Formats: sequence, structure tokens, C-alpha cells
Amino acid sequence: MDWDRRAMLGAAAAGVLAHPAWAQRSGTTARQRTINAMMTDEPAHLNYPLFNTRIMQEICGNINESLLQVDWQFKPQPNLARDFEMSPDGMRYTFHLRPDVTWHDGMPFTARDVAFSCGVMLPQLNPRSRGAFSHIREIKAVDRYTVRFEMKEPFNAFLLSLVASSAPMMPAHIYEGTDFRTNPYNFKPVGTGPFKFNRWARGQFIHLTRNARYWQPGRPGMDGIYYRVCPTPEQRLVAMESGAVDLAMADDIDTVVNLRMVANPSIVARADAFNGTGEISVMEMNQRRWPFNDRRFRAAFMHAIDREFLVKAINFGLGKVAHSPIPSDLPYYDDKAVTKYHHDPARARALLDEMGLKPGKGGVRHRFSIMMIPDGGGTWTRGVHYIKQALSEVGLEVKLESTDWPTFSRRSGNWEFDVDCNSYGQYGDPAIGTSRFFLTSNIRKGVPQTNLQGYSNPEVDALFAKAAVAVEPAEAQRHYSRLQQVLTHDVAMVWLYERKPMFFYNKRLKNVIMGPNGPADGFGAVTLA
Amino acid sequence: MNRLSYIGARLVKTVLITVAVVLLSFFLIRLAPGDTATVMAGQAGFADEAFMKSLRAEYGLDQPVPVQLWKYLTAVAQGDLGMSFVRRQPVLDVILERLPNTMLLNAFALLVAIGGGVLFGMFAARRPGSAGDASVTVLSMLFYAVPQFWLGMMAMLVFSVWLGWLPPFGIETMGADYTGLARIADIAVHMILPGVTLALYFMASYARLTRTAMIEVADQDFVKTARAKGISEGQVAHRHILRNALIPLVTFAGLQAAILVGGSVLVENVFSWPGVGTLAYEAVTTRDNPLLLGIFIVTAVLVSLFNLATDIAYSIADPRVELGR
Amino acid sequence: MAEALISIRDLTVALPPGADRAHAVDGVSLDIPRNEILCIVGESGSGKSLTAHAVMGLLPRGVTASGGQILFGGADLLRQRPEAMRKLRGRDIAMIFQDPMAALNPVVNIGQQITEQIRAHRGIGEKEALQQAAGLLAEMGLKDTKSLLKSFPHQLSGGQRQRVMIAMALSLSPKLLVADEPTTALDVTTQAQILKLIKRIQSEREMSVLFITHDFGVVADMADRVAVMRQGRVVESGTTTEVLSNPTHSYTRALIAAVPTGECDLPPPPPDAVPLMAVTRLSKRFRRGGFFSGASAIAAVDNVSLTLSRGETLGIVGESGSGKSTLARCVIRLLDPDEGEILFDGADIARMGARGLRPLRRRIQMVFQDPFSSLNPRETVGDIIIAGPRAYGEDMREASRRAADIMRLVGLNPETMKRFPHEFSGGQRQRIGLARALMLKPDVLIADEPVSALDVTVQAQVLKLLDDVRQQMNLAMLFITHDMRVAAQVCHRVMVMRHGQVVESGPTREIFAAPSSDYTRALLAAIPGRGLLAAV
Amino acid sequence: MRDFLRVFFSRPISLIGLVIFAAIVVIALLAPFLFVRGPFTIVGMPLLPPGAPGLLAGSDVLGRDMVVGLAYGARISLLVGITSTLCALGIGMLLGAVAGYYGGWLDDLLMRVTEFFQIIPSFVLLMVLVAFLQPSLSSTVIGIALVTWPQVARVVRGEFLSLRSREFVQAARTLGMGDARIIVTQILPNALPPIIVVSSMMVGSAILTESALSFLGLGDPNLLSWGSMIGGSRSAMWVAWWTTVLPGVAIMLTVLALNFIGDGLNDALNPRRRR
Repeated sequence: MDWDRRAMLGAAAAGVLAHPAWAQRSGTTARQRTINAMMTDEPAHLNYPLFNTRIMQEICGNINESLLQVDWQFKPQPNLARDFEMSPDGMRYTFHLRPDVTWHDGMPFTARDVAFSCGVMLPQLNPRSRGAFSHIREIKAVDRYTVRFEMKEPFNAFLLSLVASSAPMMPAHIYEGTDFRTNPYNFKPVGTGPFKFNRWARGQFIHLTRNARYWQPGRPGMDGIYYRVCPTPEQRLVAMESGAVDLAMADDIDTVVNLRMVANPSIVARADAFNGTGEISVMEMNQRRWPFNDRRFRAAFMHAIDREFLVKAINFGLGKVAHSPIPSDLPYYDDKAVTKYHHDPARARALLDEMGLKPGKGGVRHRFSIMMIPDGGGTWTRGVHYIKQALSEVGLEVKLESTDWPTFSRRSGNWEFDVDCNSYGQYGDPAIGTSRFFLTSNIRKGVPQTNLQGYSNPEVDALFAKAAVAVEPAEAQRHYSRLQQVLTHDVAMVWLYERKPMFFYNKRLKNVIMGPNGPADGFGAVTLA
Repeated sequence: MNRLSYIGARLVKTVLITVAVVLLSFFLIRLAPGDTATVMAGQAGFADEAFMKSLRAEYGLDQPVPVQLWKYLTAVAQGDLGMSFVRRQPVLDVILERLPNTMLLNAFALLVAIGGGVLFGMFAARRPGSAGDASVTVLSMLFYAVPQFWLGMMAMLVFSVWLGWLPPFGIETMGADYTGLARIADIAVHMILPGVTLALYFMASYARLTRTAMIEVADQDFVKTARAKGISEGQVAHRHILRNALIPLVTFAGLQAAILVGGSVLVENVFSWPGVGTLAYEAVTTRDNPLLLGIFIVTAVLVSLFNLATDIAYSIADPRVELGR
Repeated sequence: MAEALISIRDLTVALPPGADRAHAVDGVSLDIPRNEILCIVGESGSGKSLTAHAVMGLLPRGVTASGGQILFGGADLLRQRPEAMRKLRGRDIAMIFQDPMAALNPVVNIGQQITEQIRAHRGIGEKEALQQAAGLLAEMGLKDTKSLLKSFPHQLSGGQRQRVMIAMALSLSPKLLVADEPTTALDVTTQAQILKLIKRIQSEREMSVLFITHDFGVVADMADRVAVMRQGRVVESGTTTEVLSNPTHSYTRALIAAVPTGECDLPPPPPDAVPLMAVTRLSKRFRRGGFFSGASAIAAVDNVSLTLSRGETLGIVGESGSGKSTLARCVIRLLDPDEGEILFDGADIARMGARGLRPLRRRIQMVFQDPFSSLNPRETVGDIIIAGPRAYGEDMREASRRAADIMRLVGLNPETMKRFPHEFSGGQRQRIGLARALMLKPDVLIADEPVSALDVTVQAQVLKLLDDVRQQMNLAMLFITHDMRVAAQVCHRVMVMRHGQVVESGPTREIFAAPSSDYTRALLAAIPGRGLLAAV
Repeated sequence: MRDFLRVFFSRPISLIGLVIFAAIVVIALLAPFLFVRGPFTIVGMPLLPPGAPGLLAGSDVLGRDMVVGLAYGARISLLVGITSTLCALGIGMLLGAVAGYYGGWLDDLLMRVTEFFQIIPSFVLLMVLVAFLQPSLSSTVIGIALVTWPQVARVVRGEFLSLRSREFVQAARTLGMGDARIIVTQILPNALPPIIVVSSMMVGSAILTESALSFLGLGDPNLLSWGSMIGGSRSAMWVAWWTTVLPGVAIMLTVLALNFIGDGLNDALNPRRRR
């Protein structure tokens, strides 16, 4: 075994880029106080609630702030809201806003903005907010800086749903009464954050400058941020290693060169920057079609795949095998409740025989297709190629279908697939991140990131409903444990591994990662090391 | 048939070809499953019916195909190539913004290819059958057989990864914001690797073409006459052999234009050169139909103008050819 | 005998390995006299052209002068250093070549090509060199020299181009002019003018001329002295009158005998009551120019009529571009005539449809000009010959038996049926073409310049064969040629054509004795060696 | 025929080309017997260097044996190269022959179409075709054939045009041969040499085009081809050179061999050398 490890590290070290002659020229002083970040491709617009991808979180996290933030223990902390109280029965929440906060265009930040954001804009645009805020009966702006939320029923994940990318505060005086999709400010967003939008050169870069009137004293530590378009993974690798760029996150760098980046002395590598999202890489089965609707087939599918090897070899050590819909480092995870599916091809074959799927011509028991994520041959593609190989060893022949993003979202939304690959973030609480994929109520044709599998289990619906409204954490934990037991026994979804995306930054900067939401909290705290 | 009316005729032909290009690509893109509305909805993050219906109305996708085609043709006539879905910008602006980069790269590549090709060709033709001749032939067949994208990656591996001499990606150092002469030098340094990679493939064909043309011309009678006149061997080679040997090169350059654009798609992709090549690849993978259509039209017009230029150059190089005969 | 300008001693030129014989020139000794024209005559492959090129030091790649000397002004040209030889060429010795079209650089104008030579040897300015060039062109009898200097080779006629070549060669008044078959590619009238020009220049400038030719007529008109070469050796030499009046070597005698004398001794056959074929007012136009340059139509054949009876040979004579070949192709319906009638055995086949034409077509056959292009290189001789009967669905065994007979008739060995065309000589290929035509037992045989691509001795044999076949099979023959001498030997009646129209027609004897049109007279006068040969 | 072989093998490069190409074809055909494992089987850790135990050419980004991958990759490249050229030949020869022999409006039409294909950047058109037909082996072959047939048509038209006016064809017509028989027995045998040469070159360029498509991710995802091996190792190249270098060398050798053979054929079939 040592041969493999030595070979891996040897390869990584050998490949370290001798500091190239052509990179010296990029280190002028004026640039030192600017953060250089990059984007794989340009977002369609900068309306944070409307389009919630990772690159949007990194950019708009600096512009639009949320009422609360979470600390490393996922406890809500004050942000735009100075302090907050929850009534004992969990039916009323009152937030006292900071009086000294102004929007980038000089207008004051008041309770009216909060009422508009949480009452109108977020539920309409952001699928996650829509679920969480459906529990609100009424929002009242008690005075200029106090907001009271009356709930229909207790909702213990309510505070977490007001954190970072789940609920960015939007300026009412700009968006109220307009069509959120075509509002011109989607291309020059206004927020309260440490950095203001300055310029967007299409196809080249987005430039944010420091917000001189930012409410947190001494912040932001830097003069501005450049997000430059950097289309290919190897170009991003070179940009990071040559110092032309300071930050690189998750999918920017191909896992293949992960060890090389970790070994690079001038780069800090953090694996905990995205714990807040708690992303799990999964495969969704269209349970409207035989044999995917049969639990034994799904169990055989899980047993056929060696997920340890998938994480260690295919992902070069990134991530952790997922045994539950809830990430292991999140509060409600219950290791005892879950049914675990270890790599056991013999068990898989037995299950398939039990189902009557005997090996036919050429040892093939059943043929089906897997729709791939269009990642240009990166980590996802390699993963699904391994899975295809693993499944073929138990007689399941897979036809891979490559797609582009438009086709992927159209076919997944309209349930036109046997099995597809995907990854979902929990965002701190199962009620926000997990339930949407298993609730019968969330089976909505044409809309991606919903219960695409068509999984429907009355007990699961009831449990999720009860858990969300349980005031006592212990009661919620009991429901979630039962849920994990049912879902994992039922193999409601093929959970592959908990993604531990890496976040790399140049060691010339510090205070880059301040909490589990990482970049989504903005780079206000960043200063020169 | 004077030159002017010939050029007029060729311009008419260019217009006809462009219309043909529009028709072909317009219906080709209809070939793809799912229409543009689903594509755009996919981009915006969700695809519920209402949103898609509003999109179809907005972009006139719900009208019958002939109407759409006619509207598109009249728009193109006025230079309006429609909006790019992905980039939310007029297609023409997007293309014109990136066209100079591709033309710069292709011009540099063509220069290197013709320059190198003719030199190697002449060297090989000086002593047919010699070791020099054989090595040029085999080398040119080698570069003719190498996949361009792989050649680019190898060049990057050697000159950027191992030797660290040349920057591997992009058109200028990221974020360096040079100006004036420094910027030109920076771009020039960035252009070496992609330019030479693109050039080598064509240099191979130019070398072989020059070599065979030189050898064939050297056997012609008028070369014997020239020697019979007692003029110096250098003058024979230069004024008689080379001048006649260059004629096939001109037509060959015309044929190469379209292949050059195709080649640059690959090379630009490998080196992340912000040109029309990467734009075309992006347009194909994100199914940005108007942008794709626009790229077809612009490249078709450019290539046919380039061909017109080579035809005129040909008629200058070879007096026997009357334009339009 | 004046002391020789150049004396070639025991010259041997080796061919590269793999050629059909070791030496192209094998021990040739010749003296090129001063102020005289020496002609070297011989068939293709005799080494005459390589000898001339050896004198100029312009042997092609891979061919080397392996032995002997070429003495000129006390120095041996074979041993000269290239630089010295280069100075000599163009100044003391000049050369003109056979195909004027290819001998001039197509992309450089005439003026530059002449001044280039003058300035290579004399350091004078371009303007002055141009004036000298203009003078030279005028001396060659060319008019409007100003515009000529600026024009390009493709804008000149064959004759003009050859005159420019001669002007170029004489620009530095060389002592010796080497002329390698300068008129072979020209029309007979143009050829006559060029030969007269060379003779005039030679006597005015009192220079020596080494004239290479394969045509004894030209020798008779031009040469002061002559040398006959065969297979790389000189078989006979002497003054022209000596060699022509009593040739000592048998090969020379055969050569002279093979040259058609232009004497017609064929009695016109009794005309048929009803001619086998009657062509009336036939015209054919070719459209030229595309969509933009305006269509211009050129009348290749304009209102031509003729009659042809069984057993008779009608000759159609004219220079290139006279329309004689187009007329033949219209008669055999390879081309569709625009106007006019072609009555054949009572039926008008001018515009008949393919189905109706098919039975008649087999009775008109054709023999072609180029031996290398008229046979399919990828078919065996047997398949080529029986192609006709096979196309008409006749029994193959019967056809191949008949093929053997026909091959014997045309003088071919039937055993060679399995071989491919490239294994045969030019003459043999023409015989194969003839056999192919005769297999369908035609009534009319059209011969389109059947012998112009052959050497003169082979030419004679093929002509005799054609005549024998005509008599044996009582064929009506249409004989197309540009060579009046050949026409005289073979044709009963002759029709002279020019620019698509018939200038004159009638029995050969009358036309040759008393031509009525000036054009015919000019054609007859231009036949090389007409007077001298007839007298012998 | 003897003469053809003598000339063909008189040049060293034609021999080398034939030997290399034959070796590659044999490896491609015998792959299942040479290697017990399939190209997709994972044999160990990814990115092991050549010479690691049991791995002659090392392992790729997924830990698969590179040697097996290269052998099976040869199958795809050869299959696509040959079938797309055959399709292009079929279309090209038919249209080229008819246009060249009969001329007239059909010839003009064909010339306009071939000119059209010269103007359009064929690779972009090919990308569009393949992307919209959903990437698969058949869409690649159809795409390449549709984009390359004009090359053949142009060559065939040129040959037919020049041969049509040759005297032995006119003679055939006077002998009463029908057009079809003339085309098949007289013209086609003489037009074959340049067609054979052009098609050998086209197989080479089809292999290059297929590898380019797979490199850009437009190849068939279920198949392992040399191009997809390079495409999959764009980042890995920085740490494991062999994942990119070896498939590239394989493509180059195959196409080089084909070009050598093409060059040899060109000389051997060239009538000028024969006479």
C-alpha cells in the first residue's frame, strides 16, 4: 500500500511549479491591497435571491448581508440584527436592528427592508426561503428598527433560515413593486455589505470596491475585490500557483491536483470552509420507473459501489462516505439510527436475484442510463465512470448520457431520466436543506432541486412536519433520528459522500474564513498577513 | 472583365453564401431537442411553465418558423445579430469584442506558417533526395499528423510547466493592467505558444507545397532558357523558380482560412485564448443559439473576403489568370 | 574547309541506370563549321538533342557527359568551371528550344526577359538595354515592339514567341546558335517563316548554327552540312547535296525514302452513283465565358459541305484551329452539330437520338491521334479490341477469334493480347487502335491525324497499312492532317479548311498542281524541302 | 501490379508506415485476447507512473491501466476513421462522378456546395452537429462524413472531368458503350489512384477530428478513445505527464503511418512514374 501513497505524494511534489519567471511581473504594490478572486464562468446577473449558485454566494456575500450569522457550533449570532428574542412557545420572534447601517446608495437600512425581503422578495425567488418562511403568519415593523415575526406554528429552524445565503436582505426602495427578474439593479446590486459593486466588464471581470461607510468599524481590511473569468481548471491552477489570484474554492481546482495545492508552501488549504452548506454528493433515482421503485434494487445499487475507494482514490481523499441524508458534522446526525450499506457485491447480486433480475446474455441483469453533470471531465465525470464500472461487476449495465447545463436542468426538472447525479446543501438544518427532497408536497414538475425522485412516504411527510415545529431540540432530534432510520432503510436516495470542498487562499491574506459559511459571509474581515 | 466588376460579383457571391449559411444554421439549430426558452429557463435556475411562456413571447419564439426566419434575416441585413442568451449582450458586440484576438492569433500563425513553410520548402528543394530534403519531408508529415490540441498541451508542458519560460494561458497577465508598450509586449509573450502551435500544422503543408512546386518548376523549359541566357544561379532561383512556385501557395492560403478558424477553436480552448474559437465552443456547450448563428455568419463573411483577397493576389501573381475567366 | 568553330571529339553521354540503353550519345565526333548551318537529323531517341544540350552544358539532372571533348576557342567546354561556362552561355553560344509556349517565363514580361540577359553580361542601364531589345525585336520582323516589350508570353502567338526567343538568343551576337527543333511545334506556314528568318540571320551575322531536326524536308531547305544520327551514333555526315543525292548508309536511304514527297500518284476512284455520306452546310459553335463575362460564341465549323464515296479517301487539311478535327467529331456524332445535315446511307444522323443512332454508329469508326491517350492504360489489348462487339452484345468466343484475325491483318502478334498498352511502341498502339475500329466492320473510317505523333519511318508503315485496309475492306476514309505531304500520299481528294470554312476542295493532283486559292498556295510553298526532294 | 509493389516498397517511409499501421490494427483487434481486463477496469490507485508494478504505462486519473486503455482506444479511432471515410467516399464519389461526367447544372450545384463547405469553418459546424445529435459514436461518424465528403467530391469531379475528354473515352463512346459502362470500366479504374490517396489521408484526418471532439467532451461518453483520455487528463497533465503524452503519441503514430502510406501510394500509383 505504501507504494501508492509514495507515488501520489511523489507525483504531487514533482509537479510543483518551479516559481515561473513570467509570474514575477504580477506583484506591484497597488495590487497588494486588492483581493484577486476568479469565476469559472460569469453569472447571468447578480440578483442574490434569484440565483443561488456558489459563485453568486462568493460575490453577493460581500454585498447583501443577512440578519444573523452562525458560529462554528452553528449557533446564530447577531449581524444586521443587533439582538433577537424568541417567545418561549416559539410563536414569536423579535429582532432589533442596528440603527447605524446604510445601503450603498446612502439610504438607511430599516425594518421596512426586512419586512419586504422576508415577506415578499425571498419567498417569491428563493426556493429555500419559500419553504422556511411558509411558517410565518405575519411580519410587523414595530418601529424603524424593530421587526416582529408571528409564526403559524413553532419552527425550530427559523433562526438558521435567516443566515447568510438563505436570507440576504434586499433594498425595498429599489425592488418593491418592480419585476424582480428584469430590475436593472440586478446588474448593479445595492447592499449593506463591506464591499460595493463598482464595475462589470462582460467576459472579463467584476470589480467590487470598499464600502467606506460600512457599519463594522475597521472593516473591510482591503481596498477591493476582482472576480476574473478563468474558464479552464488548469488555468485556475496556474493562476493560483503563480500568485495572480488569491482565492480558489471547491470546483475551481480539479481534485486531481489537490495534493499538489496542499503541498504548495505559499497557499493555505482549508477543508472546513463549506461546513455550513454541508453538501452531499448523491444520485437520484426516478422512482416512478421500475426497478428503481424497488427498495431491494436501490440497496443492491448501494452495496455495489465501494464508496471508500471512491473518496480515497477517485476524489484523492476529499470528502467522507455519507451514511445519512444529514451530514455527519451537523447537530441532528444520529449514527446509531442509520442503516449503513458497505461495499458488498455478493449481497448486491443476492438482492438482484431475489428481485428476479437474473444475469441474462453476457451476464447483464438490467440496462439503464445515468445522466451526468456537465463538469467538463472533472471530478463528477470520473466518479460516475467509476460507478458505471462498479455496477457492471454486479451485472448492471449503465449507459452514460453527457449533457450541457440547459439540457440537464430541463431533463431533471421534467423527470426525463433513470438515474442522475446531483449534490445538495443542507444549509445547517434538515428543515431547510433536507426535507425538500423527500416531501410529497415538494414533487413539482419542471422545477429543478425539488423531490425529483417522486419519493413519497406519509410517515416521512409527518415526521418532517413534526420535527420542523418541535420547540424542544430533543423532540426534534427524536423525529430526525426516526427519519434517518426510515430513509436509510428505505434507501430513499443514493447518498455517495459528504463533499468536503477545499478552499485555498494565498498566505499573504488572513481572516479569510471566519465561519462555517466561509465565503458566503463575505470577505469583510480579510487583511494582509 | 475589369477588376472592379469582378470584385462586385464576388461580393454578391459572398452575400449569397452568407444567406446560405444563415439558412443552414437556422434550421440546423432547430434540429436540437428542446427550444431556446427551456435553455434560458435552465440558466435562470428554474423552469416553471409561466416563466418559460413569458420568455417565448419576449423572444418571439412562439411565432411560426418562417416568420421568425424572415425577422432574423431582415435583422441580420441591418447588422443586428440578436441577443446572446448566456451573456445578455448583443451578439455582434460579443463577437466584435473577441474577434481582434482571434485575427491577431491567426495572422501571427499564418505569417509564421508561410514564412517557415517557404523557407523549409526552399531548403528541401535545393537538393532533392538529400538528407535535408528527407528530414524536412518527414518532419512536415509529422506535424501534419499531430493533433493540434495535444501539440498545444505538450508545448505548455515543456515551456510552461518544466521550463517556466512562457506563460501558458490567456492573452495577458491576469490583473497586471499593463498599458502601452508593456501591454503589447505582454500580449506578444502570451501569443507565442498558441500562435506557434496553430502555425506548425499549416507550416507543414506550406513546406511540402513549396518543395514540390519548386522541384516541378525547376524542370520547366523556361528555367533551362534562363540558364541558357547565362544569368546567375541565384537569379534563376529567385526570379524564375521561386516566383512561379509561389503561385500555388496563394490559392492554398485561401483554402486554409476556414480550416484555420476550425483549428483555432481547439488551440484557443487549450490556451484559454479569449477569441472567437473559445466563444464558439462556449456557444455550443451552453446551446447559445443566436451567438452560434452569429459566429457562423461572421466567420463565413470573413473567410469569403479572405478568399476574395487571395484570388486577387493570385491574379496579380499570375498574369495568365484574367479575373472572372 | 574553314577551320571548325567547335569540334566535338568522341563525345559520350551516359544515361542514368535503369534507362533502356547505357549511353544516349556514344562516341560522336563532329565539327561545327564557321558561318554555316550544320543540321543533325535523326528519329526520337537518336541522342541528337542531348548532343546539342552537351554543347551548352545544360544536360538534365542525372545525365552526365562521361567522355570525349568539346573544343571551342582552344578550351574544352566539358571541363570548364561552372562560373566560366555561365559567362560563355548567352554571350558566345546561345540556344533556342522546341516549345515556345514553355520556353518563356509566364510571369515575367518580354522586355525584362531580354534585358535580363543583356545586363547579365554587360553592365548597362535598364533603359538602354530596353532600347537594344526593341531593336532586336524589329530585326526579327516583329511590329509594335513598344507594347510587345510590356506584354506577357501568353499574350503572343507561337510564331511571335519563337521570334522573341531568337531575338533573346542573338542579343549579344553569339558566335554559335544552337536550335533544338525550333519549329516542330509550329504551324507549317509559321514554320516556313521562322526557317527563312534563321537562314537570313545566319548569313547576315555570318555565325554558325547547329540545327536539330527529325524532318528531312527541313534539312533540305536549311542545311549546308548534315549529320545523320541513330541510337547515339553518327551513321553518316557530309554536305547536304552529297548526303541527299547519294546517301551511303542504308538507314539514311530508308529515312529519305520514308519522307512523303508531296507527289500524288493516286488515281481518283470512280465516284459512286449515290455517295455513302453527304454532309451539307454543317456548323458548330462553342460558347465561351461564364455568367459575368458575357457569352461569346466562336464558330469552330461554319457552313461546311462534303461528300464521301465507298473506297475513297477524302483528306481534310488545315492548320491548327482550322476546325478540321471538330468537323470529324461532328460527323461521328461525338459532338452535336448546331446546324446542317449528315446523310449516311440515306438517313440524317445530324440530330438523331441515341437509340436511333446506335445501329448506324457502329458503321462509322475512328482512329485517334495520340498513341498514349487513345488506349485505356488499365485494359489488356484483347479487351480493348473486343470492346466494340462486347458493347453490341456479340458472342465473346466468336469476337476473340475474329480479334486474332484482325490483329494479324494490322500486323500485330495475337499472342500479345494479354499485355497492357504501355508495353507497346507508338506505332504498335496505333495498329491496336485501328484493329479496335475495324472489329465492327465499319463502312466509314475517320482517321484524325493518325500518324503526326509517330517517327517518320513508322509513319510510312502506318500510312501504307491504312491504305491496304481501305482497299481490302472497301472503306470510305476521312483523313484529317495538317501535313500536306501526307495528304498527297494517301488522299484521292483533298479539302483545305481555314477558320472553320472550306477554302478549296477537289482531286489531290489538281489541288497540288494548280491551287486556286492563295492560302493553299502558301500552304504548299511552306512544305519544307519541297523543291529539292522532288528533284532527287 | 508487380510494378506497383516495387515502386511502393522502394521508399523506406511507405514500408515503415505500413508496419506501424499494421501493428496498431493488430493490437486493436487482439485487445480482448492480449488483456484479460477491460479498458474501464480499475486496477489500482490513479496516476501511478509508468513502470509501477504490473503497469507498463502507468495508471490514468481513474486508476485504470493505460496500456489497456490505449489498445481499446485504438479501436475507436480506427473504427471512426475508417467508417466516416467510407461514408464520405460513398457520397463524394457518387456526386463527384455524376457532376464530373455529365457536367451542366449539376456540376455547378456541386461546385457551389463544395465551395460553401470551404467557406464554413468545418470544425465548428461539426461541433454543432455532434452536440445537437447528442454525442455518440454514430453522431461522430455521421458528423465527420457530412463535413468531409466535399473533399472527395472535388477530387473525383476533377478526375472525371479530365478523363472524360481523354481519347480512349471518346473511342469507347464511338464503339457504342453506354455511359454507365464507360464510367465503370473506362473512367473509374483510371480515377482510383488519386481517390485511394485522398482517402488514406482522410482516414488520418478523421482520426484527428474524432480525438479533437472527444477532447472537447463531445465524444461518446461510454467509450474510451484516445481523445477522451487526453481530454480527461487536462489537469492531471500537471502532475502526471504520461496520462496526456501517451495517447497523444498513439494518435500521432497512427496518423503518421497513414500519411506515410498515402505518400507511398501517391508515388506507386502515379502513372507518370509508370511509363
